[in-house]
Amino acid sequence: MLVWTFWISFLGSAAVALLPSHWKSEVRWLALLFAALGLALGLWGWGAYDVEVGGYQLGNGEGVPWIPELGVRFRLGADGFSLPLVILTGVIGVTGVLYSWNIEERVNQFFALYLLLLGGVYGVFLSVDLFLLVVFYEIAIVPKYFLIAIWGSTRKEYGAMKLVLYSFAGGALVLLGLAGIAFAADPAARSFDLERLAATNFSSGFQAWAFPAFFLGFGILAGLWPFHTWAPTGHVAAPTAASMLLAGVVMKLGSYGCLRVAIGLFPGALGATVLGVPGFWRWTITVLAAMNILYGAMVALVQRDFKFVIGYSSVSHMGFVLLGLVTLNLWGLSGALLQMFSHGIVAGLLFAVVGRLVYDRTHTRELDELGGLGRAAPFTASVFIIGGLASMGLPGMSGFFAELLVLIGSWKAFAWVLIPVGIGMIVTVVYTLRTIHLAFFGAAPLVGGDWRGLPPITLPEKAASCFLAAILFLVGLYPTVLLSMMDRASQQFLDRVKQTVPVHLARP
Amino acid sequence: MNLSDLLPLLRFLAPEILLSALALGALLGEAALSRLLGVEKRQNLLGWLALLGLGACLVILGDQAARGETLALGRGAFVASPFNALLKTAATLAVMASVTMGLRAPFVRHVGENYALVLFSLLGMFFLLSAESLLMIFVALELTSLPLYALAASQKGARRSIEGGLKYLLFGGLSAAFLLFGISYVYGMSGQGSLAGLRDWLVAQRTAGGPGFLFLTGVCLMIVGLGFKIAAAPFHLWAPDAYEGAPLPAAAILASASKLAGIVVAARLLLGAFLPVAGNVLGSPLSWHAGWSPAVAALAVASLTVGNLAALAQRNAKRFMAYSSVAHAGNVLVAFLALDASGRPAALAAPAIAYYAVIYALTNAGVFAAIHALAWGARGDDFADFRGAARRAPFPAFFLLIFLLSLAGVPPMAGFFGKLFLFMAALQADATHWGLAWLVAYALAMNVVALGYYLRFARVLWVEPAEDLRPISTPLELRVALVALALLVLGLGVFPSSCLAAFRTMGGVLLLRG
Amino acid sequence: MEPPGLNHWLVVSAMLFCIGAAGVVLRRNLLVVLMSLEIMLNAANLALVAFSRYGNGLDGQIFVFFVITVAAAEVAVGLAILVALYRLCGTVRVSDIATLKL
Amino acid sequence: MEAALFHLFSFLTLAGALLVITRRDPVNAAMLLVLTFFFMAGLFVLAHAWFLAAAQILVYAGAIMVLFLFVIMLLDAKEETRRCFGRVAGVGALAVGGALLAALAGVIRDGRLWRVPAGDAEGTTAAVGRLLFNTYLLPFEVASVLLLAATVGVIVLIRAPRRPDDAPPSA
Repeated sequence: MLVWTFWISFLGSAAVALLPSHWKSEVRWLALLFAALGLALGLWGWGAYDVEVGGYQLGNGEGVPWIPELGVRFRLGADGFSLPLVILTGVIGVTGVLYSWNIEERVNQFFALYLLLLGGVYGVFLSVDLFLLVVFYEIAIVPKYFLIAIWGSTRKEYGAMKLVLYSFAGGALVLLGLAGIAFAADPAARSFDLERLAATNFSSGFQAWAFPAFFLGFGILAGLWPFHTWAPTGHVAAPTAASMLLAGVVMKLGSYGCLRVAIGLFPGALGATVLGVPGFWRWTITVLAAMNILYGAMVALVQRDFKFVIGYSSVSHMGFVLLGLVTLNLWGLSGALLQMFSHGIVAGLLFAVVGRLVYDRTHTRELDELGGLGRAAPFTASVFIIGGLASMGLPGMSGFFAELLVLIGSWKAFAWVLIPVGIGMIVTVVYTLRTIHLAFFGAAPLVGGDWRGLPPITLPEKAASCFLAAILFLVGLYPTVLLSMMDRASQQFLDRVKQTVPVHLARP
Repeated sequence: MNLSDLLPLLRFLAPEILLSALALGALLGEAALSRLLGVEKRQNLLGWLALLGLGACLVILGDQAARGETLALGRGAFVASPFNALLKTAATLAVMASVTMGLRAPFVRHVGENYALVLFSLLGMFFLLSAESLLMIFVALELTSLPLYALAASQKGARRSIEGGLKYLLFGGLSAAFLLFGISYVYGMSGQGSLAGLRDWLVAQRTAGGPGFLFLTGVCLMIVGLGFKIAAAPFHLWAPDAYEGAPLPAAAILASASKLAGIVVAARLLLGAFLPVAGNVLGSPLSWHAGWSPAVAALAVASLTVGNLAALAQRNAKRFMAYSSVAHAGNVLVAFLALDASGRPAALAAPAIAYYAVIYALTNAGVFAAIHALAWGARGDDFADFRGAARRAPFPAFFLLIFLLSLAGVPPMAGFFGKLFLFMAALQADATHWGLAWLVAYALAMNVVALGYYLRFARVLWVEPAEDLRPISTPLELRVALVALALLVLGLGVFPSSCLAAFRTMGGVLLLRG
Repeated sequence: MEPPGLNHWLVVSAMLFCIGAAGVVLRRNLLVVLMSLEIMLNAANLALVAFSRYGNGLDGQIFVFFVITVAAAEVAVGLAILVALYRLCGTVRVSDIATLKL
Repeated sequence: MEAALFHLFSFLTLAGALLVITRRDPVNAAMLLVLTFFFMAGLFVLAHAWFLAAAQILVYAGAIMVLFLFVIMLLDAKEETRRCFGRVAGVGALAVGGALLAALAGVIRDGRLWRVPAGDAEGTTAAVGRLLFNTYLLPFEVASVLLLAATVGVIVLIRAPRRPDDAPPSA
């Protein structure tokens, strides 16, 4: 039943597109309905998933043959890695619709593309066949372009094109790897089934070039430094709901692909000797992830545009995810997974505040011009502060456990990296406080600083904000709600990986 | 030979006979009706009759494909096979789209003659798709091209049409001369006129000291000629002007069915007849082997580069499509190189080429049909004339988007699978050493650029504001054509194996039979 | 003088082909360009006839027969386009035709 | 005798072709073209291609040359101004053509070709006809369609509009 999530989204996309464009409220309600159905199915899946058994569940079993010539099967399912992300997609999907309630122009097209993107994302998370996964990944690219280019702001066409070309370039690398996989194994047993591929022992020569192709291909979408530059410009240019989806979910497509495909299929490459350095790729990725954290935070510190602060903070937070992935221990891996979920919610909330609650009302995002917004818009300020605290990793919020686990994991794996990461975390605190101060509590600017006449926060916006904030607290106070299945999946993953990776890399 | 011997022959030649009859019927109909009916009426009547006839052709071809019988006539001069029937079906569909576009084209003066030319050209393609002898390839290629020269120049009031047609004719003639000169060497040195005979002769020459330099020179000259035909860089110079000048229905044939036939003939010659002298381009240039492969690799790289980069700078929709067509020639040539070190083609190569040629023809027919529908209410066919067209005519603009995304290689449209299969074939060729990874990586990189310019066109339609908000009405028959083509492009994409499996089972993949 | 060998014929044919190609590339007058195309086709004819003479049988000559047909048809269409062009623009020179300037 | 005639006709053919592409006046060029093809017909005779020699003269002198001259008269084509050969394209084309020619000449001096004996194929009308209407019947039919298609193409391109209301829009 879980597999209906993306069918429902695609169906909703078609249904919304066919409604006349002047039936605005019908379009909105219909879009909300389809998004909510997706979330409901995700939550149902969370309840129905048997954590003890683990592995892929709730799918269509062994699937059906799709392109038999190439051994491609239409096989779907979810496990402890993907199920939290499906739920995340549902949450962001619903709240994104709520925050887009004010879209007036070409409403039906907006929600059609929105649901199309949502469906593609669901499809990626639910695919158990690599070919299928890549197809969904590519489907999810083009709607982003139009969402940003039509309804965006601030250099929207540049941002949209940059984002799409980066995604497509990543996709091209993935396709190269995909075409390689087809012929790397025994032709008689040709298959793209992720389970079967994971059990295949690829030759070290093949792993040596397939791993970087896949990791880089997906890593571009995850905002891996120095290929992250699409992220801030794209997020800033996008309309609110699209920023939420992009930062909240689409970047997770990348990290999910890195985990599921690059590391999942070619764990041996992490420990392989390249250019005379043992464990070359693991070192490289660790360094790049640390750069993500540090560089993203530093750049966020000096931004003047409110939305760019959040954009770079996303880059910084994705560093934790990538860092956690390559620790190859239970703490790091679970932490990375929890961080994916947590950052999805946090980024969604922050972009919603900046894009919808602030920019759409004040028509400026310059921090210098915003000061003093806190008194005029207390709800906005409190929501942002909640999101900001979660982003800093304050105990009691979802980010705390996630980053803590990643830190423990990296301490076990490579302690030295904690130095730049620690600096990055301190800078995170500084830029978050700076932003809160400048935007909400600073002295009112001399020009146009009177925010008293702002339009009030509407009900859909309040509902969505409270929903997201509640999830932050829920996961922060009771992380087991997700961690149990994440731990189980990570444990199974590590048990398998340990057989192919040198022991010293994969300590329990 | 008496009559009862001829009847089975007629069954295999039925599509060709029907087409000739249709063409003659169009000419006679024009002669009979020209005094009775006005231009528009004749255009409609004869056009619908032509469509009806082409529909009947589709039925016959479907029957041929289903029966699964094969016939070879006159030393490979004509080979009817289920595989060829499928290729002819695709060409017929593309030409039907063009005829549908032409039903209301305002500049047509000689209605019956115009339709007759279209049908003659399709007849040439039929023979071309069935030809497995050098002579028949040459004659059928000319029968395909000559009517297209005339059609491209047929908008006599427009200077760019005549100039485009002239350029097409001059380059086409040059292409024919190169092809023929190459053929004369190839035929002269081997004494073989049929493709199968050539292949066997070449295999025999392996132990007898090789085919000789003159033969290889002939092969290279033929590649030049074929390069002109499929508009591979650097022999693509005619394409932008011919596409831009030609009336949209004629340009649609140039870009779809004619290209399909060219690709198939090139595949038959290179991967069929000349396979034993392929050489290879595996790994670094130092390890390459002489043969036609390095030459084709140069064409592929040049086409990918020139086509994709030049398309970025275009401002006219038809010129843009011409460069896109150059780029796609580069894509398809990648699979021509899918040969392993011993010169055996990858199992996926021929099905991938055929699949790509078919879906490319259908997609391009769709693109031109959609542009035609949009150009209906626009001043011209520059990008600027299509600004905000999605608001004026959402129906064709939506389908244009679908077709453009298919060309860009976005799933679930067939273009994605077409490109993927081509590149997979190239990697399959030397799967242990990844000898063609360099070419595939380059092609993939260029396809990232391609998405950029297809989206640029889509942006003009969907993102930019419209200056003129009057809606453009799209005639019903054009809507039907767009929907049908889009369903094919989507259907062949979502179920690629239907087509792929058909190509695979229909006869050991490549292509020679006689 | 010893009788000519196959290579004599082929040299003549190749030179003819090159002359024709040079004409196509270098001449401005479109009529002459068309004539040069004819020369190129006839170069191939000469090679085919020569091969036919030197052991390949009559099939080469059949080929030439078809080439002559095709060449005639091509010239007819080419000249027709030239006439149409002349009617519209009053010129048959490459330099006056925008799209033919490479 | 045969050798002398071969060299004579070859020389005349090549000279004629060279003159065709260098004459400024298209009328001269057309006449020279016919002459070239006449000499080529002579070569065909030397190659025992009797039928083709006749066809060459009939088609080229009888049809194509008349067509050319007719069009030249119709168009009132003037002499063209001398082209400056300094253009990059021209030089490039000459270089490529020269290289092609040199390569071919080098190859054709290849001894293997010297030793090919002359065959006994006699291109009489009867022999060519028999082949044409048996083995090559289908291409022959296709060629007939080709001629028809060319005729129709020419009609579409140059026939004037039939009625005033059919007149093409001015460009």
